Amino acid sequence: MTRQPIEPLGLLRRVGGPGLGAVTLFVGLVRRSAEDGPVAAIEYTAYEAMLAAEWERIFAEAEQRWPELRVAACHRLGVVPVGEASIAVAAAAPHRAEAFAACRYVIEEAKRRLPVWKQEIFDDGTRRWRANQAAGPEAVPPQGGEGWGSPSF
Amino acid sequence: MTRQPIEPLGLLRRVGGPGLGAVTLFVGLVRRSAEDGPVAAIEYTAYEAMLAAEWERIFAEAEQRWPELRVAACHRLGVVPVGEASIAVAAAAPHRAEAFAACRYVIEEAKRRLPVWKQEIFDDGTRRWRANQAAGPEAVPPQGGEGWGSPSF
Amino acid sequence: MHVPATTPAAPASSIRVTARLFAQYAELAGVESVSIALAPGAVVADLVAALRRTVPNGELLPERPLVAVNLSHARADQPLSDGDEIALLPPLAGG
Amino acid sequence: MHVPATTPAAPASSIRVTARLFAQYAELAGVESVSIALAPGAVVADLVAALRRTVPNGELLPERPLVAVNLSHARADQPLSDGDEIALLPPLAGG
Repeated sequence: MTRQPIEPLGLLRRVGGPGLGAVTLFVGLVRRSAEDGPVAAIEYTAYEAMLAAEWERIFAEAEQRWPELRVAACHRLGVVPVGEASIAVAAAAPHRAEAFAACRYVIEEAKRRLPVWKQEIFDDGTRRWRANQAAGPEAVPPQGGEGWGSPSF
Repeated sequence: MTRQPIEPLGLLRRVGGPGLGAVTLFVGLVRRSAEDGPVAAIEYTAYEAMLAAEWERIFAEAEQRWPELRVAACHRLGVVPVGEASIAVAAAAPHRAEAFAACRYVIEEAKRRLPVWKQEIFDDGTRRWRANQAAGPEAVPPQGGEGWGSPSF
Repeated sequence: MHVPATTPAAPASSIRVTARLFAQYAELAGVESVSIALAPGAVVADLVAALRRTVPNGELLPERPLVAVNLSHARADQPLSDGDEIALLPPLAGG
Repeated sequence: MHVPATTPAAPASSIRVTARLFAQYAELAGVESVSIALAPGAVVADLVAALRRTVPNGELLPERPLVAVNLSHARADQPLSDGDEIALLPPLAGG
């Protein structure tokens, strides 16, 4: 995680390696759209110790699934203005199918599992908490045992 | 196309826009692997006028399929050493599903259709022409009429 | 703000855990960290019930929030141990 | 190397096209561009057959190569017009 602007090139460099012929990068940006209203920025906060641990778990899962994979990712915290990156994931693999699949896996798991929250900050300074779609307890993989609701794992 | 090293950041900047919340980048690199032998570099050549036209057709197809998409891409020509990028595709869309799908579409079509050829250059200076898998006439979409073989379109 | 003990001093046989609240939940309760005593054998659901009774506006916390124990997502029936850190996580919004 | 006319001067009723060879095909034939006369109504397949008869080592070119006409991938039965640029493309290797 970082409070500074995300540097995609740094992530790309971190995943490079001589046998890896394919690199994919995903960058999620704060966007302004008609449906969300006049968003000027988003402030991200996190449970930072768990955020680091959850990234590591997601990376480990991806590296187990795609053994030659190299992956790096970053979530920005603090106030992120419209047009700037809030999250980035880079994945390198020998071939492009794995690089795409792994990058997609990591971003989907990140959205579903990272302990991060956001407040939209509108042009007039008002704020609104927003959650990802389908981000209830049943959307998150617990570490064993039976849970509430109907976990989909 | 370019004879200089590809700058992924430049491609990412070219596809940015205020309503676009997701950017994906694919970078293909010259790799060295046990199965291919001691490759030191690859020399790419192209039918350059057609290369530009084919990129434009692929972009137009992607923009028709994903209307809010912005896409940019680049194929490097000339001698590209191991570890450097030979091709890069950036795609920006409102949401990540389209950004991933469009980026994948563009790279798959590029591999299938761009009039580009490559020679592997080995450590000892010897050279070998290489083709992409499934790069015969039947793999390429013609512009109408009946073709040879069994076109899959 | 850290509230060292919002519950009575623990009896000898109890366990003591730290509950953390984030984002909307921290705003709601006005606290971010609570030290709380639970009976031995308590599970995550017991901790949530205790928090809902004891922190300010606790009754407005969901009965079944997303919970992490010691930095991992956890289920309602996960047993707790002395010293555990349990976090109540509002709906996630990363990315 | 450009070879202006490897075929006899065209009769009045013929069309004249430019054939281009790339990569392995250019190496094989030792030429990159050939001006060639064809009968009116000729299609891509006729041009390929003519090239296989006329350029050096032409018989080693595939009978059914990948072909582009005026910068677009084309089928074997595509009709040709005077002034067209037809390219014989070895198996592609972009990316």
